[in-house]
Amino acid sequence: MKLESMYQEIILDHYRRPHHKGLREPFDAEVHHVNPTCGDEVTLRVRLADGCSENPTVQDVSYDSLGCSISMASVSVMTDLVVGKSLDEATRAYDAFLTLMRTKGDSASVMDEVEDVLEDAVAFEGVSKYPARIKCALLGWMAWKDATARAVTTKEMA
Amino acid sequence: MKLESMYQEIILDHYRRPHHKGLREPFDAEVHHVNPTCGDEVTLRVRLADGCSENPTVQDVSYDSLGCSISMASVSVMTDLVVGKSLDEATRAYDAFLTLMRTKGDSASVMDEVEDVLEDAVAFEGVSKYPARIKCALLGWMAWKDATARAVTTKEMA
Amino acid sequence: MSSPLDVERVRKDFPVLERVVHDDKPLVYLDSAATSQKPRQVLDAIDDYYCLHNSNVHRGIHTLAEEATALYEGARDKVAGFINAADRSEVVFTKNSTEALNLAANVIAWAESPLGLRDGDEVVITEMEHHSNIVPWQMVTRRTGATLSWFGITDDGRLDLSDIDRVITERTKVVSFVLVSNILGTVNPAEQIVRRAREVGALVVVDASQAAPHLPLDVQALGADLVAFTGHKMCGPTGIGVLWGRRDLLEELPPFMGGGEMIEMVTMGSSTYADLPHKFEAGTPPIAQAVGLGAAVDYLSALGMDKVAEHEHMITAYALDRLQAVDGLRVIGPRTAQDRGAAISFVLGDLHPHDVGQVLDELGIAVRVGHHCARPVCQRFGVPATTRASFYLYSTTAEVDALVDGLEHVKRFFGAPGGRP
Amino acid sequence: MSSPLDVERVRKDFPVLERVVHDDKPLVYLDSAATSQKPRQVLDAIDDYYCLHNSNVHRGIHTLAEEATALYEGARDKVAGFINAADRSEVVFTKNSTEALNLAANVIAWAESPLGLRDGDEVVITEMEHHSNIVPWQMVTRRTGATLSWFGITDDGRLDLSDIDRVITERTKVVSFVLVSNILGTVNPAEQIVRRAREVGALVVVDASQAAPHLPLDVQALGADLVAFTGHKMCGPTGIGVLWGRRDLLEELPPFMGGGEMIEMVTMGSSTYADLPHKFEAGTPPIAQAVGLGAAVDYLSALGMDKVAEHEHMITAYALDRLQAVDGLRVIGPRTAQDRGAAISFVLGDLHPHDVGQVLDELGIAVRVGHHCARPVCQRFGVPATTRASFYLYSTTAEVDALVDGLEHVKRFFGAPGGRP
Ligand SMILES: Cc1ncc(COP(=O)(O)O)c(C=O)c1O
Ligand SMILES: Cc1ncc(COP(=O)(O)O)c(C=O)c1O
Repeated sequence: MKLESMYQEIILDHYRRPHHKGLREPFDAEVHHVNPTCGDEVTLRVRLADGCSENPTVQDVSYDSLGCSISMASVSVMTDLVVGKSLDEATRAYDAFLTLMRTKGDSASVMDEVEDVLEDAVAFEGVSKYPARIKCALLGWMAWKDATARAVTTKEMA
Repeated sequence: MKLESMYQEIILDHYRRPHHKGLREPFDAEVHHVNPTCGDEVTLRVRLADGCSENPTVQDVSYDSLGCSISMASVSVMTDLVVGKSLDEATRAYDAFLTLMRTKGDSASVMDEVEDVLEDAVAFEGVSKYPARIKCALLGWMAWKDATARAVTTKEMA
Repeated sequence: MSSPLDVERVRKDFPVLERVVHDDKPLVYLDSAATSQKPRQVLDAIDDYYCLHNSNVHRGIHTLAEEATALYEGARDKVAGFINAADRSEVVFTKNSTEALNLAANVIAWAESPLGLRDGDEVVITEMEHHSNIVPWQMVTRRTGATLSWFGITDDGRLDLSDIDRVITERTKVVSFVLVSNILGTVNPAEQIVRRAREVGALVVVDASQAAPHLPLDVQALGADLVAFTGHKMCGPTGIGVLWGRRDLLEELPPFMGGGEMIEMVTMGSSTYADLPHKFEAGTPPIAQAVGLGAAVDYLSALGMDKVAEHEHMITAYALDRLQAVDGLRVIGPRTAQDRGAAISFVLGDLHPHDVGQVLDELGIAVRVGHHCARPVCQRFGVPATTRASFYLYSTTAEVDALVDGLEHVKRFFGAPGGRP
Repeated sequence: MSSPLDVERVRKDFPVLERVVHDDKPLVYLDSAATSQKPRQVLDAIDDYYCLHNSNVHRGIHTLAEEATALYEGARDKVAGFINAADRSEVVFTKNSTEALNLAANVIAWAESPLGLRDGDEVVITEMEHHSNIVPWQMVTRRTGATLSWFGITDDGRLDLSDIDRVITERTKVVSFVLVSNILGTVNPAEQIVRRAREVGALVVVDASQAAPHLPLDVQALGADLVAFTGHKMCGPTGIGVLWGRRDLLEELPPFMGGGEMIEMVTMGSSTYADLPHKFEAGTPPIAQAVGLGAAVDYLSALGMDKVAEHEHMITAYALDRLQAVDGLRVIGPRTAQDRGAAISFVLGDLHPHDVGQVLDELGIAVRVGHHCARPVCQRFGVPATTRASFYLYSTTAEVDALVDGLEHVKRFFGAPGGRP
């Protein structure tokens, strides 16, 4: 069944038992993103390591989300990939995920490039075949990107 | 040729040598009507007989017009039918002309009714087949009706 | 349960209903509230228009121009007849309901006193409006300084009119409401709202987008001032909508857009405007689309709108029964078929509608998921979105059965790992 | 004179060109500036859309909804490519040019400072605009207190730009002009106008309604801020138009109409708006019509817009020669084919164009008569109306010959009684 290429067991697991869920203190920036076409929502906080490193560690990402299995699982998988990583590494994961989502289901050519970086998140490969769901899969990542940009700015101002 | 049912010789004659043309004094009311779809224009003046008759005589109708053969001929024919007539008679001609224009080329049923009243104006029968030209044929009549209504009001106010 | 329509014959008129999706699944189209499918008769009218008569309208005297004008204006006559307008010039063609409602909101706002909206005036809408009947009023009230207020919704998905006299006040200039909700299915009590609006001298705008396709619509009996609906939901093409308005009101209102067709006389310094309905139809109108809508109206009239309504009522009652027997399913909206249209929103346990819709699609069942452009309703019922099945004249009870079976499959799919197919 | 197009083959694509009128007269369609005919390829795309994929766009996840969305957004890609837009989201679908121009005028007027129109600001247009690029600016300048001024026309039908620095001033906020006149045929010197507008920081709006169908159009090279055109004049269906805008400008401008599709988040109290291009596309868009326009753009691109332009230039030169040899005929507009489109207006002696057009129609020749929605041009040239023959990619020199013969017939028809046929 084609559908199972989207609803991989890994995705359903994250959906049923999301990681890093809940809003926590302290945080440097908080954003609220919505997917206007379907009403998915995520509130997401980012906490970067203190100090003035060019490449700080992503200390925590906490969130509260409402949405479909794809968007919920995606934000959960995302936190696994970025929390505890350096900002550069996390950004690499972000870029890789975007690349994967843009393949329209034809991911063979990029798999080599993204596989190592994305770990569990390669399970979202099948979602890229469903244009209407790509936004769901991206929601959490976009929120993270936005919150991180704000957190960096805040740190720089401080 | 079907076209000749519209461009009757009588119409072309009035077009080439219009009757009552030119703007004259005195007048009780003047109106300017246009056919917005094609730019036909007529400025038309009405003079009713003095006195407070319910049914005054149409003493003069003078006009200046710009337009196609149908609109120019129609206003010319119209003046022949209303100038010197009582307002009631003139209005009867107006009603008959409207009836004729509404037949969509199927005038047989109304011919008996309108023939005597309309004289030369029955030549416009063929125009009623051409929806876009009916407005041309009506332009002068509408202007006359409007100017007359104003003239009557003016007289009543006086 | 028997339908007054010969649905199998009706279905043959709709080419798309022969589609299969996902290789071999026959299409079960339960998304007519979003847009209806089109019968061959409508598609043929459009094709004939382009192949035989295509020309710009009104401004030409050549044969094609006269034919195109007659077809376009003929479509207006058909629509006027369909809604029982007193006068054909009360029918204004727009591109969709949304343009019709924006037109209404803007020209009312711009109008001279006493019509125009001013600081301190009030506009009343409802919490169950489609975004197209919310946002235009937000925009014009913001620009004019008027305030926007609204009726709430009861727990069973009806308008809460208990405080109607406090919501519609002497300062209310406009009351705009949806006749049939696209998300809840509710048919609203127009008479009561119109009566109160009349008492305070407010204009009444009705969004009939989900009414015109499904129920006999008589604008004179309705008693509103302006009524909007959209062609693509009533067997017509996309790109065409209708604003009906009372003639004397339309005459007083200023034009919305300026341009060709809508003028009487233009000089560089100023212009005067054409008579109704052209005053509100700037530019080359959606000619082929009006012709298509005319054919749609003929199609619906030939079936009989009372029969269409009866058929849908039957399907709705059947669907409500069967759906509410599904474990974990909660209908958002009236739970009986009384005063109710054929759009049924629901949530299934705590499954997100996206997931429900996706799995149904895999089975060939097309439902809509999301907020259905009525996000305040979702907020009111505390759900991020709903799944909506909506029926039309070609819908069958077998399709309802397929939906119910599909929902059981959905539950299994997302159930405990062991329960997955 | 040889055409770069295989016109006989092109003509076979257009079903309507097989029409006969008045019993047995083959149609000679010389009214493409009013609306073009449609090739079978476009009609098939529309029919396929309705028969296979019809669904509402964007908000659905079922198969048909995804297909319809892909087709609709695919049409946007095609149009973006056709006009060389830097970004697909700069292409906004409207219902026609007129909506595109009204949208432009209203959102510029409503915009926050420094964009918005205020008392004392100036808008500059030209005397050769179509009413659709005059009336919207009259309406918004009246509402905002801005003033409207314009460039005049020279005797040979060109824009009089001799006083360009006095017409476009430091107070000018918007300059809006037609790229190719629909009545005079003039192709205007965009570069010179854009340069001066840039000097004073004014926005530039271009009405490309008669350019997009006939010439290669590159919005980036043009250097304007907003460009409007209309589908039905470029082999596409009625009911669809385009507003192209620079991305950063469109982002700053407020929305025009409110409703479904154009929102990000709606609450009863207020709303936020979607990203480009959806912010400007309220309501169900003209989906099938966009698909049809996409097919039209494919059709034109396959022929090559440079070849289309060359063909029309050839026909125009031929027609100007032959027409100006007709005794008593006076061309209103440039008398040579240089910087000129394929619409030729003329008057014939003191015969009224209505009469000319009527007699030509009887011969099967479809020309347009009237003021062509550009009444100020008629006033400028002291004529109540003109007769206009306009050519397109399917026009032939034989059709020009038929027109010239027809005009001789017209003269005989209205000539001295003895001279009538
Ligand atoms: C130059 C020009 N501008 C604007 C328009 C308006 O186009 P539409 O009627 O499709 O809105 C036209 C055609 O009618 C035109 O020729
Ligand atoms: C109740 C209601 N109002 C308005 C609309 C808007 O119609 P359209 O999108 O055709 O403008 C719709 C449908 O989308 C609707 O269901």
